[in-house]
Amino acid sequence: MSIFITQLFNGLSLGSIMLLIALGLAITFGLMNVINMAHGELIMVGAYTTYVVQQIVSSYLPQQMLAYYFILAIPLAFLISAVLGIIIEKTVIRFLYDRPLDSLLATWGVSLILQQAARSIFGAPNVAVKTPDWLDGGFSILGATLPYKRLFILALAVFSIVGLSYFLYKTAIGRKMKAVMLNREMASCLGVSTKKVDSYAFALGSGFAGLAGCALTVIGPIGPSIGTNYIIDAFMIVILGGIGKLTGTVIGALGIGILSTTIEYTTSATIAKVIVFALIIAFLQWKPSGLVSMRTRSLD
Amino acid sequence: MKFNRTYAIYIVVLIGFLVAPLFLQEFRLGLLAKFLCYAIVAIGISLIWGYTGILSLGHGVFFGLGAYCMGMYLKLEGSTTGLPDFMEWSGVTTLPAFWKPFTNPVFAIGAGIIVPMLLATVLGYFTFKNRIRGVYFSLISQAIVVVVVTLFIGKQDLTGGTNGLTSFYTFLGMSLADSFVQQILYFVTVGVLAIVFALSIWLTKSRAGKVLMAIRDGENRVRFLGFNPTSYKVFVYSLSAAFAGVAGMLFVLQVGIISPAMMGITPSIEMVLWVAIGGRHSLLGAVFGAIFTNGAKSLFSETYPDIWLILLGLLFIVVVLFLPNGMAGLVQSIQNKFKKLKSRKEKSHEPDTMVR
Amino acid sequence: GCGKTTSTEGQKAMIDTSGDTVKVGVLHSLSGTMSISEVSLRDAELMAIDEINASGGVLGKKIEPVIEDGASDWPTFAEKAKKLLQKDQVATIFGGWTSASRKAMLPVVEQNNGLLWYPVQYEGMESSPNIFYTGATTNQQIVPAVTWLLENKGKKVFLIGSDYVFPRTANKVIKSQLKAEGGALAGEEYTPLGHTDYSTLISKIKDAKPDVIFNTLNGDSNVAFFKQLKDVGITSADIPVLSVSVAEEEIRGIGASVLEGHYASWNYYQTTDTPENEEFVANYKKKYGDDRVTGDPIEAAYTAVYLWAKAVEKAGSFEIDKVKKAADGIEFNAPSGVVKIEGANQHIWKTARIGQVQADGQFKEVWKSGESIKPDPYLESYEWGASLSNKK
Amino acid sequence: MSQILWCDNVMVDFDGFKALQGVDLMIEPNEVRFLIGPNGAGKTTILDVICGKTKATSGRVLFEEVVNLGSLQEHKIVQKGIARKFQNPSIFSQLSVFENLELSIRQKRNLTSVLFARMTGETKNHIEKVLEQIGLQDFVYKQAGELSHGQKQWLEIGMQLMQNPSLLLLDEPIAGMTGKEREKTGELMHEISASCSVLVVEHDMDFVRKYSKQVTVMHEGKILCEGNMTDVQENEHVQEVYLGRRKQTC
Amino acid sequence: MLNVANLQAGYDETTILRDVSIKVEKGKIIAVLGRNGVGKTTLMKTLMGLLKPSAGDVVWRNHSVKGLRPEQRAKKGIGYVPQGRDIFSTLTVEENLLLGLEALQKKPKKDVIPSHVFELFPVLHEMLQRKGGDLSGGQQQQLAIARALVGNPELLLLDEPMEGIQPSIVQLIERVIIKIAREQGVGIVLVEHNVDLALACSDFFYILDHGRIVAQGDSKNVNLEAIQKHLVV
Ligand SMILES: Nc1ncnc2c1ncn2[C@@H]1O[C@H](COP(=O)(O)OP(=O)(O)OP(=O)(O)O)[C@@H](O)[C@H]1O
Ligand SMILES: Nc1ncnc2c1ncn2[C@@H]1O[C@H](COP(=O)(O)OP(=O)(O)OP(=O)(O)O)[C@@H](O)[C@H]1O
Ligand SMILES: [Mg+2]
Ligand SMILES: [Mg+2]
Repeated sequence: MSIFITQLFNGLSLGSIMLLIALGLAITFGLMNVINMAHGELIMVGAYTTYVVQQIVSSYLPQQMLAYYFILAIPLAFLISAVLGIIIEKTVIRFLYDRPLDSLLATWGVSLILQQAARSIFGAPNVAVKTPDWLDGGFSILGATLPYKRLFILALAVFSIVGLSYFLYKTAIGRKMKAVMLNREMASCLGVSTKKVDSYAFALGSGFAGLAGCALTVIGPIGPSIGTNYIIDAFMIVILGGIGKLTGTVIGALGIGILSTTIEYTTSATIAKVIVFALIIAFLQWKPSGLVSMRTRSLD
Repeated sequence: MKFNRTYAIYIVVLIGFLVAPLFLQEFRLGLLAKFLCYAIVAIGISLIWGYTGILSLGHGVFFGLGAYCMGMYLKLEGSTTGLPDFMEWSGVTTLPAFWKPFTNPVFAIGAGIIVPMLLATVLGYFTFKNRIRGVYFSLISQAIVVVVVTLFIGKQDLTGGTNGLTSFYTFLGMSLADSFVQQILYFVTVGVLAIVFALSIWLTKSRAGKVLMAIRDGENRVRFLGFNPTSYKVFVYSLSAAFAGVAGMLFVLQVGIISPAMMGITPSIEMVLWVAIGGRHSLLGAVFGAIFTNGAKSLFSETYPDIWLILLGLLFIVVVLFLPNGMAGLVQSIQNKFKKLKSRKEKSHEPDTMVR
Repeated sequence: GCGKTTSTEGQKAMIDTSGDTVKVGVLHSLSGTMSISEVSLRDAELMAIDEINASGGVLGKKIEPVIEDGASDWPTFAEKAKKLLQKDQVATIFGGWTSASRKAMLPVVEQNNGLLWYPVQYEGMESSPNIFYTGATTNQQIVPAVTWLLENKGKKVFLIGSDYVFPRTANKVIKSQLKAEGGALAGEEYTPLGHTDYSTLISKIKDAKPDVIFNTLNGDSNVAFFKQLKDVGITSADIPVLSVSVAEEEIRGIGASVLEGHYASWNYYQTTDTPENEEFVANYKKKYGDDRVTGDPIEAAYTAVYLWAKAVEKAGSFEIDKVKKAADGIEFNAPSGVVKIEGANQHIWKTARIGQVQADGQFKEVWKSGESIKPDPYLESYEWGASLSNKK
Repeated sequence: MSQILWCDNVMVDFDGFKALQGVDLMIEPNEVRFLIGPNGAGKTTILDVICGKTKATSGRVLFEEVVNLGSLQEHKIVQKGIARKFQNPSIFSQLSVFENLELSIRQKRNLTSVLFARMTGETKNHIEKVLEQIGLQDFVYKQAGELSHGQKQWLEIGMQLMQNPSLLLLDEPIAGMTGKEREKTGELMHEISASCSVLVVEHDMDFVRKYSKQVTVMHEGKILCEGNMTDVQENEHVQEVYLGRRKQTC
Repeated sequence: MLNVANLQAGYDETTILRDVSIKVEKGKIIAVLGRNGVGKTTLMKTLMGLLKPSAGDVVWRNHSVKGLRPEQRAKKGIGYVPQGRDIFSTLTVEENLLLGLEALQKKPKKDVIPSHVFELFPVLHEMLQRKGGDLSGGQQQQLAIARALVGNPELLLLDEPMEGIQPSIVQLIERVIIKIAREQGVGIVLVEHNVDLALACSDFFYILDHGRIVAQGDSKNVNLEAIQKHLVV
């Protein structure tokens, strides 16, 4: 029984992590059609931001504050990554909206640069953040321990998804984003300032990447190349869910999470990875445009 | 007359490669040989991406499969006990069945072409039949990479795991260390490159080539002209996979190692970048893209081991941003400028004169 | 006819000794995932080179390091090794971390009859005539660790490792040793490189209820594993973990508080108590900053340079074959104590040490082998090892 | 007599919305049939069904009395000799006008035969001829994407001519064409109807009046009435839902 | 209020429009006629700011808008119905219309689609939740016009607005165009291939040929023969 609960929770937890990782991409890739290979590095930036915040707090502020640096880190991680996102958008992405596949190549270059930069600034070895005590431990039901950290990440994921979907589907600027991505010329003819919208959208996506990075510090490593650990999964989730569809992304993430933990429990991590990816490929053969698709009748 | 000129250029390039050994010291020649292998891959990618509009982020796999086929033969030829060394220390006592035929070089070489082609055909057939296009295809091909690489690493006792296959000493009895043998191999590579190139040129000039371009423009429209895009895409996709396989085989012979790392995401994406930098719409551009990019990579990393990645990244960004059609595109536009200056009557089809 | 031919076995490799300097190659991953660990090795080697140069160099020549980036990519290691030997014509190469990188360089150094000093503990089962192994082989690190565990921590051992060559081979050794020494295998699990979710693996461990965990994970995975192990409330008191790839540097990346109380098996710790070490640590921090730490591979890399220099001095020449001959039996007061080159297999004698992680991220030595252990890469001296070894 | 196309009670349902609710339509060989009706009546949809772009929810479409198009893939249908011009021009914008036409030649479309296809003198002439017909002689090597809207329309018509089909589906062919060109299109239609049947969707009444014999009116997914233009015009219902009061505006 | 002087524009290396000058007064309807490919759409795009003129000037309400981006011009009250509709295909009809509101200088506190467009085009009301791309050709055209109207522009650029629309609605649209011109004083530039229709509802006309204005005059009294020669090939 306990093991069942534990595994179910692990599945959900992994799912929520995947979701956080993929959310930003669901915007930059799903909405803007920018294949942002630097997404992983934006996650890394979020992680390092957390680390820096901790360093500063621990060295300049009284010790009792240290317990709460994380509260400070979350918004900062979002902010820093968002700003970096804007810079990337203004300098690189801006020229590539009509060439989505090229954006993949350019952002690949960006990711190389960011990685090396991190290496030069923080050194090649991993750095550690001391997670605040209030996140240590966990509560147990029926013999299963649910770590607070994972519960926290779960909560963060839920919070983000709710916020984001409101933003996208209920606000004018969400609508504007979608319009610009569909047909920027026409959008501008209607008085939508495409430049602004682009920057907003990309900043938003990058910000969520930063958020993910911050959350990941509590359970994972913080190093120059951590981005590479997450990027592929993130993309898989977005296309599995169906480009441009948040609901799909959510289902996809949770699905993959539970699936892989279950398979891993009965086989091994390696096998699990292989099977999950194979399943994704197979699934896309059957539903070429993902879980939640949006066809139209127009030719291509 | 224009044609003759382009062909003339091809010939000149070929001659250039043939005389290169006279000017390069052994180490550099080795590098060039390696780059030429990459160039073969690049041609294939230019075919599917530049001409047909299929962006594959998984060509590392085909390259790797070809390479492994050759590597397996070399391993068996080299081993005294009939077992590859890595099997011995991972406790395998008898040669696995699927390794056995690789004792035969002809089979190995054949497999090096067929295996990648087969995988591409199967994968392509389903994906294209189900009308999976654009980014979706690209990312699926990436998923394939993950699967294959993870398998190769995981099945260490059969594949050599992360180490991959290395320490080859002889090929068909010739010592691979011998610089003369290495030169022979170099010329073989140039030959293969030439053949692959010629084949591709012919394909793109044929009517089928135009169908491919039409598919790039509007796949569904092609359907309503009565063509079945699937068969064309599968064909060109597996053709480029075969190219990659051949390249892989030559690569192993000259570099002396193949490991899952060579099939991974990174190399696969880099392969695309070579083509992007060279000019995706030009086969010759692709060739030079591969050589240029890897040359730059080696040079940067030799001279600035600490920051070369930044330089490389910048190179990628700059080219993609400012040379959407790569180096070939640059050359093209310069030529056009010249034409403009040269004569104005040549341009009877220039839109400008149409609104006279 | 093309460039100078410098290849094929036996033939004397070209070493550029013209001028008053001699080039040596320093070939580690400065980028990519492995740079996490390898950058410090480069630092250590450069430090040793500087020290030697400061005291007059070798055979009166200053050592001039040629630094290359292996980029965590094995073919690149091969390419760069070739470049160092053929283009720069270095006297020797110091480099590598992963077995894969070593395996990639091996044929190159053998075919060009070059010299490679490989400074990291590894899975054994190898001894190339052109490589000196200054890290521990299995019988100097893993074997004593297992014995110690069985005697002090319990019989049920759970093996976890990253899915690549070192862990799998190491675990093969461990398993046959467990059989021989009356241990029990509670489980064996591998995770892909770069794997970062260990919740499920930890569930499996909980099910298996082992006495100890023998950990051969590497790099990032260690961070995730230990953090998540702690989260579900498994402490070193419940199930101690003994790692063979977690040194002081990795601890900084994981956080001492997470690792406190767990064990590692190395031949050297920053806290190892020798006069040489005090000086070594002091210099290292002086050179690279107070926040830096040393560790076993760092020490092995540092030692490698000195051993090579000594061998050259003894041989009175940079020529590979002479140096190799001369190397046999050379001793050196390394930070880890006296080390000696075993000419037969070109490994070195080392002292095995078990350390426990302290709150400050340093190790407390809890056990050490009496005298230094003779290197035995093929485990021929253990009757249970016979099945493993396959020496040609 | 033997009809070339027979739509038998075709229904199409777009998740809930019934775009076609039982359409029966018969086209005789060599006839030019006009299909008119309000926006959203289902004209384009029925064309989509015929050429396989949309699958009918029920009912069947028989071609030359034997072939059931419902079961065929798009490209097979085309190979049977059904060509279609879409409502808004869709051509290969990266290819030149010439290449666009070259690809449209009626030919064996399987890979091998196309791989080794040669540009014969006869096909060249054919292309020349069509270029004449569509008046794009001066744009032979222009990238199709750079043509104006109307020019694109023409090019697409040309591409259909190249295939010399036995059934030609035209969706608003003269949209965006000026007076003279409309006439040209109209005459062209009758010209080719010598060798094939044409099914035209059009909203321009003057044009319809001028060139139609048989007219079919659709409304809300059904056939409203059929007959020659004059009868149709008089039909109360048609006027109400489609033509509107025919009084002079402004 | 719109004043175009010696405009020259085109696509990168191709010049299409040469020395085009037109005037649009408040509440007047201007018809632009011409064969296919003579530059009508190019003119509209240039007026909207989608193409940068290489010479000449576009003056709107006594201010040159030459340097302004399309969104800025839209905010200044220029509305555009492009040839080929350009509906946001995956957005619902409602979202498409709401986007039309972006053009309004002062945002309404609550996004509401003015009901009068639905009186004009009842279909749209029935199909509010359908994806724009799924609409029929004519429905899309109606949507495009409605979308331009909700932003109640002071200058309306219509590029073949009747294309693919059923006769009854064509008549309707004619009336609407005239109405908004007369009652709300909106200036309208109408590109229309149907000469009779164009002349019927316009006050003044220009004829383009090969990118140049070759004829212009008052729509009410024209001799058709004179202009026909510019319109036939
Ligand atoms: N994929 C779809 N999903 C939902 N509704 C659709 C879809 N395709 C078409 N429709 C609806 O079906 C009806 C018929 O569309 P169709 O394009 O056939 O009309 P039409 O007769 O061509 O009109 P027009 O003359 O304006 O082109 C329209 O109301 C349209 O909204
Ligand atoms: N994107 C483009 N690039 C280059 N040339 C173009 C482009 N679009 C149009 N042209 C050329 O500009 C000329 C005018 O095009 P435009 O679309 O303005 O004609 P038009 O008057 O609108 O014709 P139609 O009545 O068919 O819409 C045409 O000859 C066309 O070939
Ligand atoms: Mg229609
Ligand atoms: Mg136009």
